[in-house]
Amino acid sequence: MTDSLVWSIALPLSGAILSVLLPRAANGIGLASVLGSLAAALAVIWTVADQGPLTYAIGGWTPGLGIALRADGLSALLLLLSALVAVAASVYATAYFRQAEQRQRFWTLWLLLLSALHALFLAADLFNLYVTLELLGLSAAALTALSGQREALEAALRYLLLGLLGSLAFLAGVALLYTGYGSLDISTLTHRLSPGLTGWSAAALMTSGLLIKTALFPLHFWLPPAHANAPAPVSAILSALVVKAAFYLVLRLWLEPFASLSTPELVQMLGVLGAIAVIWGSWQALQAERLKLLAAYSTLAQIGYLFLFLPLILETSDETLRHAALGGLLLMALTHGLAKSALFLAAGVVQQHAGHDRIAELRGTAQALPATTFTLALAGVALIGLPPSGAFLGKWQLIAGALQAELWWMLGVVLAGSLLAAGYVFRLLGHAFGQARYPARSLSIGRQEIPALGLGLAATLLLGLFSAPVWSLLAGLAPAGGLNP
Amino acid sequence: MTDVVWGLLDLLLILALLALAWGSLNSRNLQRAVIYFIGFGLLLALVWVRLRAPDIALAEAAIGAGLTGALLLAALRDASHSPDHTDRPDRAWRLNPVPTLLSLGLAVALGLAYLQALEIADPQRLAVAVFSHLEQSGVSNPVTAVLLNFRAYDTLLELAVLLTALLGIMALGQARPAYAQAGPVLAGLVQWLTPLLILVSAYLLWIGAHAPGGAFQAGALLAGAGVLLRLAGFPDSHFPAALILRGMVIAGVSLFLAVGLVLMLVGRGFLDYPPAWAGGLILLIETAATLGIAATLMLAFLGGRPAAWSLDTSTTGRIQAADMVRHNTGDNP
Amino acid sequence: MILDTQLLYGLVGIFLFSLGLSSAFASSALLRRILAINVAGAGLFLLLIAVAYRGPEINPDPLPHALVLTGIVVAFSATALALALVKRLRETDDD
Amino acid sequence: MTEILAALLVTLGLAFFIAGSIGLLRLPDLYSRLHALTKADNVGLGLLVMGLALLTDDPFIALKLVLIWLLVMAASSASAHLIAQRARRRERGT
Repeated sequence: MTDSLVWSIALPLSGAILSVLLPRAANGIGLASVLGSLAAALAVIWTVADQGPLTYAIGGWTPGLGIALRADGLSALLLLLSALVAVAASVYATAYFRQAEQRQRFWTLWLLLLSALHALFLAADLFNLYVTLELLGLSAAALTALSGQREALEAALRYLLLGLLGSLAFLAGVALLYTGYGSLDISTLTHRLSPGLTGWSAAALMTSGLLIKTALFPLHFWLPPAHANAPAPVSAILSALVVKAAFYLVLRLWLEPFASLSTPELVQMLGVLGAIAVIWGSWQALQAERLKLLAAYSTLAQIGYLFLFLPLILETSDETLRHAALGGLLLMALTHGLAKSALFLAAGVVQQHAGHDRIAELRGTAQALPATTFTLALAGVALIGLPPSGAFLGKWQLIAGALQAELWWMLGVVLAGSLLAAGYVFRLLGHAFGQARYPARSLSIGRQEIPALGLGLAATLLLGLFSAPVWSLLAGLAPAGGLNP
Repeated sequence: MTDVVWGLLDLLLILALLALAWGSLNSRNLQRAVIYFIGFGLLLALVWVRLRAPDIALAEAAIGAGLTGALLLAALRDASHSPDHTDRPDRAWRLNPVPTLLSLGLAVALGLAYLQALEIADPQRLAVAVFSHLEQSGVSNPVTAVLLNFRAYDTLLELAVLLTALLGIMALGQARPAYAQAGPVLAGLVQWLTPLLILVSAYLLWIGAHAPGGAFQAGALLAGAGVLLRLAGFPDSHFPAALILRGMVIAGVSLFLAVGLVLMLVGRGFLDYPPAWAGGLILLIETAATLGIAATLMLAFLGGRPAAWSLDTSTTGRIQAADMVRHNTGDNP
Repeated sequence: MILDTQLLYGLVGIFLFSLGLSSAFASSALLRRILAINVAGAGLFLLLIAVAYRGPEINPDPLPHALVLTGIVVAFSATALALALVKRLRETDDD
Repeated sequence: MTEILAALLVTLGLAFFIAGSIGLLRLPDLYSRLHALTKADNVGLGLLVMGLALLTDDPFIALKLVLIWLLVMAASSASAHLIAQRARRRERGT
């Protein structure tokens, strides 16, 4: 069953290669390979739940000399999220791109992006991570530019160049670690790393490189234009997964190799940046005039929430608190992934239907596109963190953890963030439910509306009602005090 | 005595390297900055030779200085059409000492970290592991062993990165207009050089198993031949039919992936070559990769889709000849 | 002497990296920013190759060599894509 | 004996290189600079190659050295021609 690790990367990659050769069959090839990689992701999570963390030594070489793939509860859950969102967005894309040529270009780059994402979640080697980061950055920038509009091109170029700077900083840290500790394998480094200038500099370089990519305040400025100007299915995956992949790496690095380097001040600082991001992102979303821009700013805020969890996870000796916080973090991340992709897909439908996505002029949307408006509402519920969404449980854990750790300021941030989120969601819904005197004829675009609706439903219901498996999958991950003796 | 000579050589190399880097970052004239950068790349190739990294020297000269330089020069040629983009000296740098100080601070901090890293390190690092497994790798050039066997998965993804960049470029728009047909001197040189480049490329591919060389160097050289033909505006340097062209572009990554997956399906493991076949499989993958890299690098130089990329029935490779007639400015970049 | 060579070239690499990184942030012209990113990358490659160097008699550590070879190709890919985006942006300006 | 001859040839070659470089820096206009550079460098490289070829026992390596010389000569003469041609065109204002 460990072969499924390889398949979840190899299937989208094979799909990408085939669709270069047979562009006319790209729809079929693309759908088949994303479905295949969903099956592989399910097999991975099934095996992880059954047998615990998996390691796959590529080429049969011991990790260190060779490269390994690895899956534990954390990476398997994100892999599954990615495969799931990919299937929904792919079905959506078959109808979204009306021009055959544009659709063909989309498919190959899209499948390359997915293989990069899956490779990143499963990587266990630092240089291999650098290569996957570059693959991710290049394919994401190319997809952002797909529309060819001036704004999209500018956003894509800025996205690409900043991403390159981030990767370079990451690579510099990798080079220092190899110089000092003679390995690129994450678990080997976890055992070898000890506090000192080498480790600190490498940690600082790699973390700041990743903070650019995950768009944490104040390194967020590239994100709104990129996510707002990309085609809808691309925005969905960029917002739901690509920024989260960089966050996942921050978490992974600080849980494992850098665990012995973490200090309360540092982790608190990341938490404070997260808090600023929550307030700033939500406030900007409240001001946003366009629906996709609103969604993009809301992503900034949601990334902020994830960083708020870090003080609770990395600087506590309390095993249960850490485990609870890790589960809460994952629930927030998964819920946001589903909700934000639903929101972007629905926004794409609105934009194509109305010819624009100016929020103030969305009156009548509910009459013309009832299913899509319902999707917007479902995604909104999950973004605010109302029950029964998974985000509600996540925020609950955040508050409980903050109380226990006596981090009072966090309560204020969560409260303010939720109120602002309620503000931007209800402002949007208020316009969308407004009655138009002559509503456009009600449309039904099944291949676009149903995937979005499915993601919205999953965000609000699925994780909130069935959250127990998340915790059991995370059991045993990164015991308190890190893995370092 | 020899130490002094080496020391002088090091000093000379480093000073020249720093001067060229400084020039390429701070020169007011953009064209000059690009020229400095190409010089920087060539000098870097010498540094690689000095540090006993001939594989890297070959790749740097061909890709880092050669093809990147050609790309940058082509970008300058585009810029010369819109006058507001040609020279805009970057005053921000001169007026603002903050970045300079920041870079110095960063350099000092990293330098100290590097000193500490060298001190605490086991100087062998992974070298022992690589050399002790070299015999099982199927090749005797250790760099090729790492690239195509021990860390083959990285190389597979690297080929995917190259493919991504190309497809991203293709999605953006049309290729640059072709260059005018060159005069007799350049044309003669290119005519004479092309077969030689093909020969040297095949040699590098073959020798890569046990001496410096390999698919990337060979592919880059082959692409260089293609770029030269393009620059000289040869009317018959047309592309093959679209399907063949696309097949060439994916040749390396697809064969690599297929070999890996087949080995997994027969029960060995992904990219786990049987030791007896390792040498042959590596040569096979490298041959396909050379073709793929050459086609990809050459097409990436065009900055967009050539007509030959389109699979439409009305378009054949020959259409490229029609491309050649289009307007352009001179017979050299 | 071996350590000196490692040290010397490694420090130069770090200096080039810092220089490139800060000018990438400081400059506004796109082409200059691309040049700066390439210089920074070259600095990192120099650092890695310096670490691999183990004196005139011992074979250098081949692992960083392979990493740098990969890095050079990745850097080329990124540069080519960035330059194509710049080209396309100019074309939309002209229209 | 051969070593002394080789050292002489190499030194002479370097002298040509230095002369060429000084010419590049000091001569007044593009054409004379090109003139100094290409001629001096081609001769200088030829002398270098001869010197180095004397030092090796392997005729194959000597052959490769000569091949390098021929290639550099071809490339430098072609590029000198291109640079001069372009300069001429600019002067004529076309």
